[in-house]
Amino acid sequence: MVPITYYLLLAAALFCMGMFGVLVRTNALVVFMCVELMLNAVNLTFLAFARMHGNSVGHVSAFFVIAVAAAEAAIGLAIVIAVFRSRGSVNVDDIRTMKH
Amino acid sequence: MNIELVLFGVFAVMTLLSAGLVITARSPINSAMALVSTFFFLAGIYVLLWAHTVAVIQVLVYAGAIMVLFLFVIMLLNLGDAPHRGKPTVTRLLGGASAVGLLAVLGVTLGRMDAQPARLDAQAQAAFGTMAAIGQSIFTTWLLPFEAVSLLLLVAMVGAVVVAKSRI
Amino acid sequence: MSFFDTHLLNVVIYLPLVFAALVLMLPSTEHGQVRTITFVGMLLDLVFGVWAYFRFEPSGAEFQMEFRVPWFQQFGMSYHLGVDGLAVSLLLLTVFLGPLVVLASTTYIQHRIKEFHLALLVLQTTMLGALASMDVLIFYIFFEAMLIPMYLMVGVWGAEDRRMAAVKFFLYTLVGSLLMLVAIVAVYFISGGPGVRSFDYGTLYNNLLAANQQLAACANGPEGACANLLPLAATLHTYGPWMFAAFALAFAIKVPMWPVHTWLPDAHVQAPVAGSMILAGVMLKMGTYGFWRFAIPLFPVAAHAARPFLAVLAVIGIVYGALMCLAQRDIKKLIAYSSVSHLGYCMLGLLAVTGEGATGSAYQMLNHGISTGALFLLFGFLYERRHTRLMSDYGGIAKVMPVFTAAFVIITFSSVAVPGTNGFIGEFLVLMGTFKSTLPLGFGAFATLGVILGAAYMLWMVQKVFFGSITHRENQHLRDMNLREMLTTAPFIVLVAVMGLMPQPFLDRIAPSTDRYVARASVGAPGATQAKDDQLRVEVMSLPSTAAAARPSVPAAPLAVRE
Amino acid sequence: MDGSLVEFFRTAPIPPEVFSPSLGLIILLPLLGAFVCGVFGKWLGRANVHLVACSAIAGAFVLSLLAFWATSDAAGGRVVSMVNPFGLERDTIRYAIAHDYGTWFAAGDFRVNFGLLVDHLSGILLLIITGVGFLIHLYSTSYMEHDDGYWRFFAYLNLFVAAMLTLVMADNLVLLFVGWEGVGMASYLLIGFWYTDSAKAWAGRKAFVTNRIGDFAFLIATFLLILTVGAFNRQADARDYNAAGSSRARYEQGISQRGPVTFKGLEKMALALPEGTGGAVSLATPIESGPLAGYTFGGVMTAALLLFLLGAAGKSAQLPLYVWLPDAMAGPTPVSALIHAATMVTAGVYLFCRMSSLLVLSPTAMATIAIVGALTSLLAALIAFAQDDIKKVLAYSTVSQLGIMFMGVGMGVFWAAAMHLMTHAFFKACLFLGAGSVMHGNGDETDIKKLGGLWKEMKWTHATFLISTLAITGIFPFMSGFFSKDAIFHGVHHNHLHGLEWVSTFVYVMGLLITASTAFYMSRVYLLTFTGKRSKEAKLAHAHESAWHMTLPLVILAFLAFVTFVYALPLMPRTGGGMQPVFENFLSPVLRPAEAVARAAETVHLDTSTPAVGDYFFAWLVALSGGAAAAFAYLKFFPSRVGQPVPAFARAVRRTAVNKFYVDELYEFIIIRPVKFTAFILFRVVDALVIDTVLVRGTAYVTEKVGLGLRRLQTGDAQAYAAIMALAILGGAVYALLQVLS
Repeated sequence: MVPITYYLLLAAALFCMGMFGVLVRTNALVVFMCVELMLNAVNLTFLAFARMHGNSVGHVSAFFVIAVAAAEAAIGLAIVIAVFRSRGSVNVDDIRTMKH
Repeated sequence: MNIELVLFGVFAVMTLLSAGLVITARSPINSAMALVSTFFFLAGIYVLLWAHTVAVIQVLVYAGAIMVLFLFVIMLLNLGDAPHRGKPTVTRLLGGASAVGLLAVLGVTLGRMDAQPARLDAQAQAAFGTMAAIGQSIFTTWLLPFEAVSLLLLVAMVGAVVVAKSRI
Repeated sequence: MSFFDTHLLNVVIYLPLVFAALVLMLPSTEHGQVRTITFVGMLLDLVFGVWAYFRFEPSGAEFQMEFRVPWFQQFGMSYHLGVDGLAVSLLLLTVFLGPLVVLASTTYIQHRIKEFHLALLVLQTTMLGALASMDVLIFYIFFEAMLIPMYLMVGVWGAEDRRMAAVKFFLYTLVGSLLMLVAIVAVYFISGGPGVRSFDYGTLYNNLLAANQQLAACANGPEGACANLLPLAATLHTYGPWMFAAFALAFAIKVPMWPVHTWLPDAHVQAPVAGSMILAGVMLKMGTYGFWRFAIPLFPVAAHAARPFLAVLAVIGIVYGALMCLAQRDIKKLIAYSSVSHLGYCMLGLLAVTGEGATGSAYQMLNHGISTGALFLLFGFLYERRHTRLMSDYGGIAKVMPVFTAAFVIITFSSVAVPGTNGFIGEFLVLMGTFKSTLPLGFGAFATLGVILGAAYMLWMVQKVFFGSITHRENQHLRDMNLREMLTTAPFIVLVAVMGLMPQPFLDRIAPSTDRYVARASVGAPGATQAKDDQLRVEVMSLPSTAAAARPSVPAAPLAVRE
Repeated sequence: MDGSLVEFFRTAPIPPEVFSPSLGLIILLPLLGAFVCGVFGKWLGRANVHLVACSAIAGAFVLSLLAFWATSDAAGGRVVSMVNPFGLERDTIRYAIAHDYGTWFAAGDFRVNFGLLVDHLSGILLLIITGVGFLIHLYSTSYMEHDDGYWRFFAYLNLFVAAMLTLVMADNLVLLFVGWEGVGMASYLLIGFWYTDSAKAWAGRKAFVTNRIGDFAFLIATFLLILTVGAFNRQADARDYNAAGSSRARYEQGISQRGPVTFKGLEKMALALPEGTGGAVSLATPIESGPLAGYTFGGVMTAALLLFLLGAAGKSAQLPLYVWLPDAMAGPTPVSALIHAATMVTAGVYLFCRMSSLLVLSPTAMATIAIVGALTSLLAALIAFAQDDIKKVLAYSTVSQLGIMFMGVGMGVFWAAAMHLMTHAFFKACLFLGAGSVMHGNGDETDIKKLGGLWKEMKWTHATFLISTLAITGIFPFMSGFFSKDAIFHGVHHNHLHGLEWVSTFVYVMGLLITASTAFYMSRVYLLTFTGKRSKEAKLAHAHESAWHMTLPLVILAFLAFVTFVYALPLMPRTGGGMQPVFENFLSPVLRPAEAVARAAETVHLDTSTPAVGDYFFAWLVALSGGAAAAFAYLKFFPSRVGQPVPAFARAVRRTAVNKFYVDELYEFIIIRPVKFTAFILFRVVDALVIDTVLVRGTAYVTEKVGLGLRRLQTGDAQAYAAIMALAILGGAVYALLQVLS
């Protein structure tokens, strides 16, 4: 029997790595992938708790999260393409037009 | 020292490794590939958590659909290696630090808790995490959110087309 | 129990709104019809207003012609109208100005005529509503709503830099009244527990009364008195001054007292004649009325503490305003500053907290409405002819406009309080009240200086504008007042004489509320002979029981949980 | 004379009780006239306006005559009398009729009534105002015949008369103040009558504002009296009320019904205040409660009276406020005659006679009044020496004469002051009208240097002017002026203010000086104007005598100026032996309380001796010397010196005098300029700069700048925002953790 704590620790680590990537990487695509990482960390937490309580609502949540992730990826990537069209770069440093 | 723990250890280590690769790889392609592997190992961990269905969906949707989408985009934009790793600005340092700090905090917190999986009787165990059980609750209890999500996906699809189109 | 026994005030208040609806239906090209309809509406309103004034029984209950129905009961509100002596007098003043304002604008306003008259009618309703509302929140709503039409009037139909003036006027007044809103809500919550508390003036006052009395005993009494205060009294002890400050600031800006008066000259200078008349005639009185009705009675102790300070401001206002007038070149500005001086008298009379002072102050409010309103009206006529406000552009026009000059001089005498005109009564009573009050004699003496300066600047202005030989060719062929203008001016002159020679009918209606005001204000004063509760307590009609049964007045959760 | 005639004169044609309710008509008639002339005058036309105006005044005169008659009614030995509302029932006011038209306004525990009172004092003034007023209206019909503003003129004139009558008949201070300001307003309108000449309009404004300074003091004094009455009511005890012939109940009833500032009520308080009464309240008693707490009754009384003095100085053109009167000559001459000589300017004297009983409570105040009067009188006389404008000379002589009246009032010779008021009204009106006639006949020439030799051409004017001059100077005795003035100086000489004995001597000496100088400058005016030969610079070669409208009033006034000396003769028996002047006896009902107070309070010693022949002779000599000096100077000295250079010091002196000792300039520099400057500075610095710019716009400015500053945070760097979010999360987590751990 693996203690749920391990899973949670794993999820935490995963989440923080994702976060790290989001905050540090400059390539918009990579940032997106890191976001996916974070989402997965959350999923993992859901499932861990589901297992912990022997209750499958966590699975449903995970399912929804995946669906939302799909939508998010679609839109996000579309935006990336649009941005790339207009600026020829996907570097977040170059995309800061929404300032004062 | 049972097999389950070993499997968990292997999967966990591999997950973390490939995740690390995701955030460190210079070229987006590598990151993407690393991410795929991360997903696979995670799917494994899901299985250890008796979440077969989700594991399957994970492989299908994520590794299958989403990542393919990513790869398409990357190739479409044919981005080579990032010429430079983003110069370490204050915000980046802060962000990284806070991520690490958060990890530490979470680590401490989780380290203090001892959570064990629920003990289930055989019949419940048999039903747990099966497609049937999940489908059951999705289509009864969570029907409305489910429909909402389907709508969301539709909207996302249309939106993606509209946003990404050069001209129709 | 006829319709008018219960609904007279409603009629007076909403009649202009009804006519506004009529005007709204007219095509905006039909100027004549728009004007006529508005005028008729105002006239009708005047009739009802006068009726209400005469229905008011000086010896009767404090608030009369009350009308109250449940409204938002879960917030402790109710739609509650009623007038006391002061309110009904100011109400009379308002309806009196109504038609004259319309007449005054017939040629002055040349564009967006329909909108202008709509604004006038709406403004009338809001002012009347503010005067007659017995529910603090409804008062506040009307009090704020007043700003909008006036803002438009200054900003759309004003003179050259009207926008600046309009914005200044709006923000200036808004600052104060928003603070007041906070204070209103606060006092509502401290005034009692769930179910008891209410926005109704009567309930609010009666709830605070006991605490105020105890607090007064504590503030002025021996050391021991402050022990074991009621919880409410304790709250008032801590927060009362702040709430009073919020109310006082709101009304002080409206009055306007020195040093928050600087919006007035700009607003007056830029406003069209109608705007100036209403602004001077009625809106400024909202400030003094607020002090009289809300700020001072609700927080007598804090008011008593702040009294010397406010009185000093009032005296400064009197002398300072007068001095300002001596430094003006712009006639409208001069009149505006003279308002600052006159309103200083009103405030001083209020703060004297003597029967004479308060009566004089109330009477001075009416006087100022008439004399200054008339001054703005008359100057409006002049401005229509010459389109300049500088004294130096006039001079010697008495030769070409004798009737106009006569009217203007008469009003001037009323404004400098020559005995026999209405101004004298008010000023005399205010000054005597100040001398009789517990304020040091110096206040009265300095305030009396205004008598000298008043004559100095008004006659100086008259001199510059009317006397001497004609210095500008443009002035040589000014035509004298026409019939319409005479008809507009006549009521003012008649009133000046009537109110100067037979003030008693007016004073009789003011007197009862004066006594009550003095009693309530002197709750906070140490030596003052404490009046009996039955004179202090505000007796108002309670909600119709049927409605009360229909909906239990226990507030709903969001407010109840706050305690 | 035989009894039936006496009986006739002692029986009023209309019994007092019947007449008194219609006292108000005396005021209403001129008011109505003013209204009609003012509103419809233009359409009525000249003749009708004259008719309306004159008949209004004539009617008022007739009514005044009836009222006056009623006040002396003693039909069947029963003297007319009324119950004093402030005294006990048995305490009655004799020789007076009154009527109360009810409340004017009442607030708190204060009230003012439309209460009219006519006693011998106000009766005399009624006759003067309406009588002289009528004559001057008549005169004006001819004098203003070429002016288009005639209807305004008569409206104003009627308005003035109405106000003046109100002033005189008022039975309380506030109503008196109505008249007080009313006459000021009317005089403002009349001085500025020819408003197209802005100098004249300025003169009007100057008069009004100067008067306002007085009114300011008057108001404060009134308030002080109100407070004093209140304090008196709180503190007085039965003995005080007894001494005043009243009782608490009656007194308070009187106050609640008639108001606190009724003259009769004040009189009662004055009677109760002296130490002699042995009551709880005396002049030295400190006031216990109220705003005046700590001050003594005597002190407050003195302060109030000094303030009244300032008020009276404003109205009656005394130091320091006399400056407006000379400029007031800008108005039409009849106005100068009526307002600025006969009636309005004497209001101050009337006020003090009215309040004589209060006045005698404060020697300080009395001394101040007397000295102010003396100084004013002398100063005005000196200025009059050098004036060449005939109206200016008369104006300054008016100021001087008023000063004499003030001396009389100040030293407690009220009857003489009142009498001088009357005689002065006659001869000074006559002089002014004469001057007007001269101007009328000489193309509005006012410079006496450019007149001369008129005695042939304007016989009537000359004769009447001569009589009046003699009357005012007293060069020829048996003229009203001589006697009234001498009565004042005699009283001044023999009355004593306790603690201030030196004053009487001082004032007396001043008085002699003034007599001499009056004689000098008046003779000068007369000689230069009427005698000698016609000056070269005269506008018209030959002056023409004025129409009968103008000469008739002159004759009547001259006649009155002559005969009224009879009143000064000691013909009436004094109560308690001896004889007393008719006028003193006549006013005694009014002044008795004052005497009583003076006796009880021992503040003033009122002498009742009558001048001996020697005194008269001395006074005559003094006057004569002045006249002789003038005659010598202007008939011999200067004519012989024509063309010779005048010594420098003489020129300097003359220049100073001509420029009225630069008093106007002084005021300009120490008062008017500073006030205007302060106003300007306040407006520019405090109002425009500090409040409006710094505070108001400053707030807006700061808000805007802060907003601009905060905008900088919006870098648009998504990662930065995310980093901040992350930090926040971290912070939250740490906090939660610490909470858990501790």
